[in-house]
Amino acid sequence: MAEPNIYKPYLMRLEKITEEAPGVKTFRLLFQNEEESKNFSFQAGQFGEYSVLGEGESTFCIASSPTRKGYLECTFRQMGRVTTALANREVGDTIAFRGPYGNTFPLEEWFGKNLLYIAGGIALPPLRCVIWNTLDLRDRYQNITILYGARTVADLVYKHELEEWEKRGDVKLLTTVDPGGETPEWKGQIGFVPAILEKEAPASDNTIALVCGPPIMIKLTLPVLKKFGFTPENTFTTLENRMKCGLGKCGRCNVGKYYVCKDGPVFTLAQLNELPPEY
Amino acid sequence: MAEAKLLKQDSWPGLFAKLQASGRRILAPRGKPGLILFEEVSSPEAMASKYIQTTLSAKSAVFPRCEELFQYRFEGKDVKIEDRQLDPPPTVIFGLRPCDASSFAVLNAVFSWDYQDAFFKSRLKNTAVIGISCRESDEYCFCTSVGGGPGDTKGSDILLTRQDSGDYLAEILTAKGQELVSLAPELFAEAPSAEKGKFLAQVPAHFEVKELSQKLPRLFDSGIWVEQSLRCLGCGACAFVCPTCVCFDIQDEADREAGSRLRCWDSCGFSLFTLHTSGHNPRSVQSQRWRQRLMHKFSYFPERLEVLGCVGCGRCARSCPADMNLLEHLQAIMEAP
Amino acid sequence: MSRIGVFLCHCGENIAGTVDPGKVVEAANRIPGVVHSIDYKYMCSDPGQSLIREAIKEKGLTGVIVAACSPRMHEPTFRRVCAESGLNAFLCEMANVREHCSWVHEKSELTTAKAIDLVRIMVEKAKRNRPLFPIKVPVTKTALVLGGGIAGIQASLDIANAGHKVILVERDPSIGGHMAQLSETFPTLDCSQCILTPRMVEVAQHPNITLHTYSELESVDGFIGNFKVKIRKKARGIDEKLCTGCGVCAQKCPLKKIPSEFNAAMGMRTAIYTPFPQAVPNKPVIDKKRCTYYLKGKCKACEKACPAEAIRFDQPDEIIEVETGAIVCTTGFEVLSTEFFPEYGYGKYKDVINGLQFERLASASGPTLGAIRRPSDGKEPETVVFIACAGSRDPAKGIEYCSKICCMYTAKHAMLYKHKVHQGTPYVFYMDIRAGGKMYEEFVRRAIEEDGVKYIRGRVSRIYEQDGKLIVKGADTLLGAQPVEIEADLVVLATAMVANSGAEELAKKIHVSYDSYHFLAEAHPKLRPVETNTAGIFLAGACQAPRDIPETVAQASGAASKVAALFSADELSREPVIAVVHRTAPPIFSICEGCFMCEQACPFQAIEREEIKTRDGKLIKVVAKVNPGVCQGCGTCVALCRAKALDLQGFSNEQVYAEVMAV
Amino acid sequence: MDQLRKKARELLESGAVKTVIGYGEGSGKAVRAVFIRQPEQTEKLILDERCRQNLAVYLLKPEVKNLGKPAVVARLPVLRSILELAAESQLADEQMVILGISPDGQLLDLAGLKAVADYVSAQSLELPPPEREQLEQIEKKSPAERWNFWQEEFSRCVKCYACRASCPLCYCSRCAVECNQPQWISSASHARGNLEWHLVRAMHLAGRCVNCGDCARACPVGIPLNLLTRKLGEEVFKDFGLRAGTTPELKYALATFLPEDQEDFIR
Repeated sequence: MAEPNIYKPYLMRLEKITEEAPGVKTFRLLFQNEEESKNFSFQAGQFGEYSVLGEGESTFCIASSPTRKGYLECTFRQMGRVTTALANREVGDTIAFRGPYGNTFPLEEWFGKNLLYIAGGIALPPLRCVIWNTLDLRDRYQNITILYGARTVADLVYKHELEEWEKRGDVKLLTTVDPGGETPEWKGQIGFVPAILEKEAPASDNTIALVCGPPIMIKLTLPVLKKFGFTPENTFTTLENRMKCGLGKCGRCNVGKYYVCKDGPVFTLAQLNELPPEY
Repeated sequence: MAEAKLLKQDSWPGLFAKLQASGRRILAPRGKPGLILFEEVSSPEAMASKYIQTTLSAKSAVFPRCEELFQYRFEGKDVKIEDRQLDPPPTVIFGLRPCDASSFAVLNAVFSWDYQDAFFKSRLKNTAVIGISCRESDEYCFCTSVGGGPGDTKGSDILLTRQDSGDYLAEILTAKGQELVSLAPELFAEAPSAEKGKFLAQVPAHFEVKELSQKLPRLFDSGIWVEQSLRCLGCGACAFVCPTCVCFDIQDEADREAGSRLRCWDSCGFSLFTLHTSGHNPRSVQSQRWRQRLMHKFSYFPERLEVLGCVGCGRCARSCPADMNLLEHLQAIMEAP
Repeated sequence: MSRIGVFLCHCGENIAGTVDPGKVVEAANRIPGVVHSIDYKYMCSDPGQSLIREAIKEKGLTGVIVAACSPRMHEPTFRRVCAESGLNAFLCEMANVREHCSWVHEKSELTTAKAIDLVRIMVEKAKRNRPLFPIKVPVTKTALVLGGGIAGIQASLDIANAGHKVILVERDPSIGGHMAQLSETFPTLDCSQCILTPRMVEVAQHPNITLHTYSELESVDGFIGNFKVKIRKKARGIDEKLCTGCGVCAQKCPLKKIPSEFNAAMGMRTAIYTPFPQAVPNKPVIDKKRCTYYLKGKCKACEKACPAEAIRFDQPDEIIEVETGAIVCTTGFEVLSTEFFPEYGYGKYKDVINGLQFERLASASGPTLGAIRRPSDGKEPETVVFIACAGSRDPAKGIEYCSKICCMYTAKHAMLYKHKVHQGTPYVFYMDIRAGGKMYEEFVRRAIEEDGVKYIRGRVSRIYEQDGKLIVKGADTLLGAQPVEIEADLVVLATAMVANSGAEELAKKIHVSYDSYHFLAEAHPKLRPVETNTAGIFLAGACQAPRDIPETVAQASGAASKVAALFSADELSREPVIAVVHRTAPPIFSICEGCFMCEQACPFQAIEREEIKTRDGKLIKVVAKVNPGVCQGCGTCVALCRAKALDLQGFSNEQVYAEVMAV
Repeated sequence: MDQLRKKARELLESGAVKTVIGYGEGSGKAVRAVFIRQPEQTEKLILDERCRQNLAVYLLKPEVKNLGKPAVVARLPVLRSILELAAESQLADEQMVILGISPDGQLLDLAGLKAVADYVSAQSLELPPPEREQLEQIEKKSPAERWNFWQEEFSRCVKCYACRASCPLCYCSRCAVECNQPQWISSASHARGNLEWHLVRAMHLAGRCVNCGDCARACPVGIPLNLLTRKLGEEVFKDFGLRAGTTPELKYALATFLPEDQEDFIR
């Protein structure tokens, strides 16, 4: 074959496992091949195909920031065959990775703007990448606000990082859990994300909103953003259609003429409004 | 480029022999009426003599229904990937209909619009097409409605058209075609100028495909999709016989020592095709999947990849267990408000 | 993230003699997921167990494989070791490298390789183990005892005396069963009724026992600890509360010639009757099939006579619903009908009777008040022929099995006859004498040696009447099959013990399996003799196989002790190796399609139906659900389920698949 | 046919059903399933020798269910499918009106599943001679020949699952081939994957198949799949005396143990 095999993955070494929440883990992966590691680069918002060879591939975003070199991180919930196999790996095991795929958040276009991150449950990982990226370039952005909610305290992911963001003076962090999901020690908010957002009454001037979460959360959050004057062009989210190839070929992730794996996963609300509702 | 020659029918065995002598394998229609498939043949006698269309297309010659992407071996905590060194045999597809011949361009659009699929491309590169024009058609054929025709030369390296005399008008269309001719130049005689059209089947055009492509996006929320797909059983027969359907699945098969990653045909008509692990399914009912199939071929493909995802071969309708007739449905869509 | 420890046991030379432990340990160490591997001479010993305990703690094991013997013996041992060390007991697996490997192969490389395979298979299973927790099922501390013979009486008393409630159901008008019909009992010759009736009274008076006589089991639902039972209390035709048991009604009943069941048709009874004077309860019933009033609409002699005005002709059957935690089935036996021996003339000649009829003749409470009189003319028989094995051990005409008690009761009959008719001559035709039991052989010898019973080894071919005598033709096989002919006045057939005619139906009602003779089947013939395959249902006595009284009583006490053990806790704890129906994400919720073939296939009735509804109560689908209290983890449903919606905890499809793939 | 149209019209006019699932003219010489919802459209209903598709498959389809209560045109195989589906708790009496059709094309008066069961029991369910002959021809082959025959047939399979989609009794929302924990059956259409798929499907239909033949008719590459399930159906009948689709009560031979069951397969 004259051309490289686009389906052939990189071999990664599982370096570190973090238990985030029940059934949710973060893997830190290192390239086994020095050369590949040097040549590899990605941008915030991109995703990859992770696999345990013999079990199949699964699609997740790259959850670490491109500013943190030398490794990749992904966060996943144990659900199906591949994620179960992944969850059973241990430090030192080989994980295969293909990527990076897809488009990216236009971070440079946002220089000088305020950023409002809104995430729910297991949908923080796609934003975590861009959050760290913008925090690592902190002086390029104005106010950064993070609103993150989960069903219960136990379901919150990246607990250590939440603490870290909490302590930083240059980020406003709001964490919330659904009513009934709190523990006696819980010091954050109690309530659903849209309600907390409403209470927070964010200013939309010169502000980009990034929303990731379960469909119901997004559905109820968008009207709140609209109410506070966020335009569809300034509201971003990521789509998570089922994928197999990630290369714009296999036909799974198509939404209208778009391939989520190529044209996404990052979309503005304005773009989404143009798409058939098949995501 | 095109150059017309004459190929006598009794030259076929000689041509086959030369092609094989050059190390090429020949795929040609074989079988009995109702079940004709492209298979490797060694002589023209083995070919099916009379067929309007083969049951399956020749798609698998360039896009096998199950292809190994690479192999791997487990060694403790390490895995060794053994990349696939694909060296596809030089192949001549003989007797392909013009509609099928034009389908390779559709597949190519998908496999090389962005990332380049080396598997497909190396196979395509090693494949030459000697097409045969259609003197007959049936009520399922609608190539002329989708920009093709019974004597259309697109996609063929050589296109043969049988004349009333029984000899074939050979249009040598590409460098690959020239190369084939050069293997047996003595078999290709000078052609008297002949009006090819009178030897071709009459396939009426039923609609204007550009108009269809423009109209489709407006019909996204139409009730027509539910109405048309009520009897659709949700099987993949249409997709799997289709020369341009390209959806696939990636699967691992391994034992404890080694395994391989496979790419297998799939169909957007299957209910689990787009199912998320969470249980959410963007196209959860058959009407949505039917809409996707048509939209993909007649709207999304032209808009995005500038090819039409249909060549009018009519196989989907012929093989459908529920008599889903694509042409009829497209006509209905053209008439829909 | 498995951290598996492999512990290879030498079992002395049993395993180490043919398998190379060093190689197995080394290979196990290389299996992905194994973090610790060690061998020891006796892993089940205290030091061996300590090795496991320490490794669990020090290496943080998530799974333990003990490569040793069959799990039958020591799985509980090693599971306990794990549990004590803080590892869920169900994360412990055994690889059977003894029975499956070292014992069945020669010492060779291949044997060691196989042992390694067996270990690897279990490692793959163990990697996919999930902690399981015993299932708690509440227990209704009431036992249902079916059948009021000696087994039912003994079981009821034992359970009641242990402090638990008992509901005793008896089909006949009185409890007592066959034992009440017997005269004296072998080998002590004490009076059957004398030892039985005090217990019958005790049952009647016990505060923990509710007695339903003249009642039958209607249906059983539910499961161990939680059975829901329906009992049909048949109409006696009298108000039991008012009836004083004075007996005037029976005296006044004009129908006097009804063969008495209690007396095995050797005596007569009336249409309204109490089966025998010591009946418990001492209340009559009206035989509706015979009573003139029921048949013809007039008579009512008893109603007129009853001083308590207790007769109720229009009384309906009553259905009683009770909840019980355990069921003891003690439904007893029947005597084989003798019609299949036409050559013996039973039914044709009045003086050919069966063993039970002889009991009534010999009984002091019987129709002859204990005098041996032949039925035809009431004369004292001078010669009596007893035929043992009349139907038993006869695959051709009777039943294949040995009825077990006939040798003994025949010896007893002959002895009783001799005691009552001193000048009489008892003959016994026998095949061979089976007298295994405490003082049994001595008893038979006493009959032969002290009482002069003439034992002839051989079979009787024919009996016919001639001049008022019964000519018994047979052969004496000890004398070279010499023909024997005896002129007898009375012939007693030691007929076989068979299962009740309704045993099959009963077995289906209580979901207990039965053998080809329709005797109810125990869970294990040796180790679980009073349990059945349905948890919470126990057996005792002759409903299971032919038994004599001591065995029956011992079994009844055994069953009662099982019930008492079951009732000793408020909840019962069961192994969590049960089937479960997978749930998936909405909108499917479950890949179970609700075909309910599993319901039909489940031998334990553990499959229930569950409705999946939307939040606003709209029915989405009906799917199968496994009742954890009933499921025995047999896996039949799992194998049957086409959609793979069912799985067996601890032996999941994934685990078994992984085991196969590990070979 | 006129009887049928008249009855369909009555049912729609009275509102007793919302749709009539029957046969109408299709493309070319084909017939197709039609879903008549207006009384005046009942003229589109046809009934002739070509009308063989097993319409019972549509009774479980969500989009068809959404149309409202159906009446379904049902020849013997469809009637049997309906009974089998009822036995497997997938259909209930009140969910549909059954327009039973006799072999000579007459409309049968079958009010309810009980009547259907009575009608079906009165029919000969023996294999017709041509079908029996087909089976016998396969059985005549030596095991090696038979193996080669099926290998050859299966080699064409492209895993389009038309056999599954056309079968009313393949109603699982997630088929065994789509269960991947573990992956019981390879979903690839290579030799092993095809063999696994067809054998497992045949076993899943053993004693449930009503022998309508739709799987074989649906197969785009002409694999005579119905021979497999037909054979297993005959085996089940031989050993257990039960035929699928004869009663709305669940009597599945392979889920039952009876002491009188033949056990000559254990020797």
